[in-house]
Amino acid sequence: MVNPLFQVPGIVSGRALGMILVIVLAILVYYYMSSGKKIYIRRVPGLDAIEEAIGRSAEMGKPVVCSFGIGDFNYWTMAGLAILSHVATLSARAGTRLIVPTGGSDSSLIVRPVAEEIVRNAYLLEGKKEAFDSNDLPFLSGQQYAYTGGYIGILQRTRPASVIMTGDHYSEAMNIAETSNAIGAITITSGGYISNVAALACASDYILIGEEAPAAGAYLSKEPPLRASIRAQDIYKALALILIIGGLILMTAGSDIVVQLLVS
Amino acid sequence: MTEQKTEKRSIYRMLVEYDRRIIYLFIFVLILAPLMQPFSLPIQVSPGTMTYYNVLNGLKKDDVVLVVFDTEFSGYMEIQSGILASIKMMFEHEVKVAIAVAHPEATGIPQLVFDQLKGVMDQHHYIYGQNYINLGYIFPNSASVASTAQDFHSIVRQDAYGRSIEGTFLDNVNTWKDWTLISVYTTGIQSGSIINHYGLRGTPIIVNCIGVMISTQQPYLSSGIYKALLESMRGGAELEYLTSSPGPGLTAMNSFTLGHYMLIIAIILGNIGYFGYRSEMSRKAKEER
Amino acid sequence: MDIIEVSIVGVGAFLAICMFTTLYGKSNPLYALAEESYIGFGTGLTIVINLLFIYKTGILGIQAGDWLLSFGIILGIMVLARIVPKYSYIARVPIAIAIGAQFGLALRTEIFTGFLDQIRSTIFPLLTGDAMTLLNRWTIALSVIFMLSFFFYTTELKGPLRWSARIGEYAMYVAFGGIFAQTFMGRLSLFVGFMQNYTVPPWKIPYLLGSLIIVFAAVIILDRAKLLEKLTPEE
Amino acid sequence: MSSFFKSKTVQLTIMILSFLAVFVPYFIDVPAMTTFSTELITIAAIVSAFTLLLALYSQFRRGYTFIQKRKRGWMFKAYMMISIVLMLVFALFGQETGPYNWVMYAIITPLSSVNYSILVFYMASTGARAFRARNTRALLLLITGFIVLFYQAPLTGAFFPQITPVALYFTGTFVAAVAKMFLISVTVGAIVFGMRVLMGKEPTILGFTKEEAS
Repeated sequence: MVNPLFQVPGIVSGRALGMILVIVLAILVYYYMSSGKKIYIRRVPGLDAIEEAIGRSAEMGKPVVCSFGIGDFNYWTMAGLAILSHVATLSARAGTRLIVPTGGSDSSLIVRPVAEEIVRNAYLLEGKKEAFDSNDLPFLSGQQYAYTGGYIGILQRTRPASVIMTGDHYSEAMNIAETSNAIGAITITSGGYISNVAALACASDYILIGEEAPAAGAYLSKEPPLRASIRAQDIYKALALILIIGGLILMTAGSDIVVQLLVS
Repeated sequence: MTEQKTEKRSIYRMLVEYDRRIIYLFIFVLILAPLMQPFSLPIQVSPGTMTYYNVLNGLKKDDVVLVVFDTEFSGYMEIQSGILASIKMMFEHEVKVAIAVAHPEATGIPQLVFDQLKGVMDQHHYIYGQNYINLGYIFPNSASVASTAQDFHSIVRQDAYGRSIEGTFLDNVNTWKDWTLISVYTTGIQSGSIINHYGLRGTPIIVNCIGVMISTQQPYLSSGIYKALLESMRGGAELEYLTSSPGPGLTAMNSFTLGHYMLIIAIILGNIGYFGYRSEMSRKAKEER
Repeated sequence: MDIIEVSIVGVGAFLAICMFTTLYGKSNPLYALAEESYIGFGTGLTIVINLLFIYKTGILGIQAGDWLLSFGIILGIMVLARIVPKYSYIARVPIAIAIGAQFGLALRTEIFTGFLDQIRSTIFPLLTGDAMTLLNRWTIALSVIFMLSFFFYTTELKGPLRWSARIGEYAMYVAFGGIFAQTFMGRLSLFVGFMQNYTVPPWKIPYLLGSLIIVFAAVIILDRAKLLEKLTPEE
Repeated sequence: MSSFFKSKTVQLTIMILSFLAVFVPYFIDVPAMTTFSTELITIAAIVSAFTLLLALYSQFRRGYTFIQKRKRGWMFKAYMMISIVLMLVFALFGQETGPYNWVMYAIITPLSSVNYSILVFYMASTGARAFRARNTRALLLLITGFIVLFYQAPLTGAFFPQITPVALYFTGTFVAAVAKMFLISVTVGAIVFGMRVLMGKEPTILGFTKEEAS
């Protein structure tokens, strides 16, 4: 075991750096949130794929299916909802029917009304109030596999030209992506956990890998807290990168000072 | 659409566009057949399994091990070979075993394990309460895992059968420090909290996980939180092979091999079809011009 | 083998095969039967187990003199106020406590397991060791660096960062192939394990094969007779 | 009283206090605080167990509407509701034997297994379709996927052991690296998300609507 580089009196040994990092991160998030600056976020290529897919649906006169996952309000669901809002706007503008399957777990029940609000708003802002139909957000039970069955049923009956599946999806995602592919729809997915991402990378036409979905959500969202979060996350990723590269160089040169720092 | 149907389909095209249900049928048959008519094919032990074996082999008499069934019942089907072979090794080393459950569906597993290992347990004079105990569903959420790591008896007072745990070997267990080893069999329900509340503080952990989780568990292995990782049913079969106690794992290995080879052949045929069909189409396009 | 064991195998095999009929590609009443059985009994099980947990940890704890735990019971009952929309706000206090504690647990540990430990385990000497070790280390180090650079969003991907991100993306696809294979192995193991449960010992085989033939034949016949949809529940 | 519960500030304060009570003792070793944090964590565990009773209610409510409207296949929902009740009744007769145990092994365990194992079929058909060398990305997927699949078949190691180091190279490096990278970025993301909640920027989580929050 490596000895820690420093100790802070009163703090449990080996936990000082972790505590400092959490506190600094909190300060960073707060700073960027309250600074009022509009933070630059790069457009991820997945968004072009989404626009293209909706365009194609409009040309073919077929519906778009877009889901935001089956989780409660978590990191991935938030990203899914931001993307759903974008999809709804584009669909309303193009005059394409949008179907949003909801449900899938009991914890997702509280997300449903928010999603409905988002879609309704998007239609309203595009001046297509009359085109909004709340029946197009079917509730497919609070059970994962009943939801999956219902989702697949919708795909088979309505034959959409594009399926956009974002947010917090689990093993049912494979199931849905396979069906979506079988009916010839453009399949765009996002994945948060890694074995799902790998399987979806195979099953979909385009995939937003991991953090790409929250970043896309923040890019589309007007709300500063989301952008501030992405900024703070980037700084910590950069920190990780610096520590890794620095650590590798120093370690190769024979000094384990970075490792000592990390266990402090 | 109708034109396409009347047109004769080339072999390449058939390899690209086929009814998915054909693949489904093949899997069913190829898995089921070897299970109904077992035959033996050789296997090779991977280095990861070897490490896992060595950790278990290093256990000494009266070490205290916490076994966690962190799995739905479906997960048990996949890793039962690993569970049986590992716990058999623990019993053979005469360690004290406490079993905890982290999913409602797993509450039936401890009894299944005891039934199947009855022979070894009798041979090594295992007495309930003195040498082993079934704590039942004590890990419904991460908070409960955290509590047990800080003060075990504050949250666990009874075993699975509603009897007080006072007077058992658990009297000597109070915090995370008091376990020699935690052996987790997991589909990933509470494994994260076990890492956070036990592993991080320094309790040695070994894990037998389902195949889907292997990639997500790798980082914990490489960062040293896990002492060893047994991969899915394949690892279990290898462990059975190492301990020379053939069980469900080894008998399943033929189905396993055939299932993999089927997919490999499907991939090869798919590629032949894809390239064949593509060159066919481009040839046709040229001719039409 | 007694009647109970036989009934467990018989009913289990039948319901399981009913669930497999979803592979046929059309929703059908037998699938619905299996599904509702799972939902019903599964929910029942979850409730039973959680009530037991509340009893064993809460009630017994209070009896043992840990009176603070009675707050757990009171707050738990407050959660139930969610059922009545008018009073659902009462549930906010216990939920605020639970969420706060949950984030406390997560934030205090994840920074170590998910961040510091992962960085630490990526730091190793790059020039000592045998050829295979070196190859492995260089690959891991470079992959992590390139892949991480793919995930920067608040700067433009220009110059070296663009190349690094591109290589990172390709490295990820290399990894995805391997992960796909591992995941396939996992699902395959599950299926093999399941099948094994109904083929060993051999007296179980007739129940499995019998269910297989009866259920699939029923679905195909119903499909031909165009009765599938009529008998399947609406969503 | 109801204004107390409805106030966003009050809820946020409670949440932050609960957060600090759990967070701080992990870093600063004060025995009394540690004891309290353990107690609080246990309370949170009990509260979480109660939330599952809400699931019971929502199942029943949905089932009831379904039946009331006499939707097609309402008998299935009735059956589902009866089975929930049955399970609760069975539990009264003990869990190691009797009907509870029977349901566990005859219904829940096989169906739980099928639920997940059915994915092998979808994965096989995806693999067969997606692993085609259409472009660079697909080619890369194909190469490693093929090698690792080939290695994983237990028989392969017996007649072609040379594959083992190659496959282990891919899983031990690229796969390990991507898992590590994912973990790092998702951890930071999740922590920042937690902070956003604690700072009151995600009011929907506490059950506040947008209007109430602003």
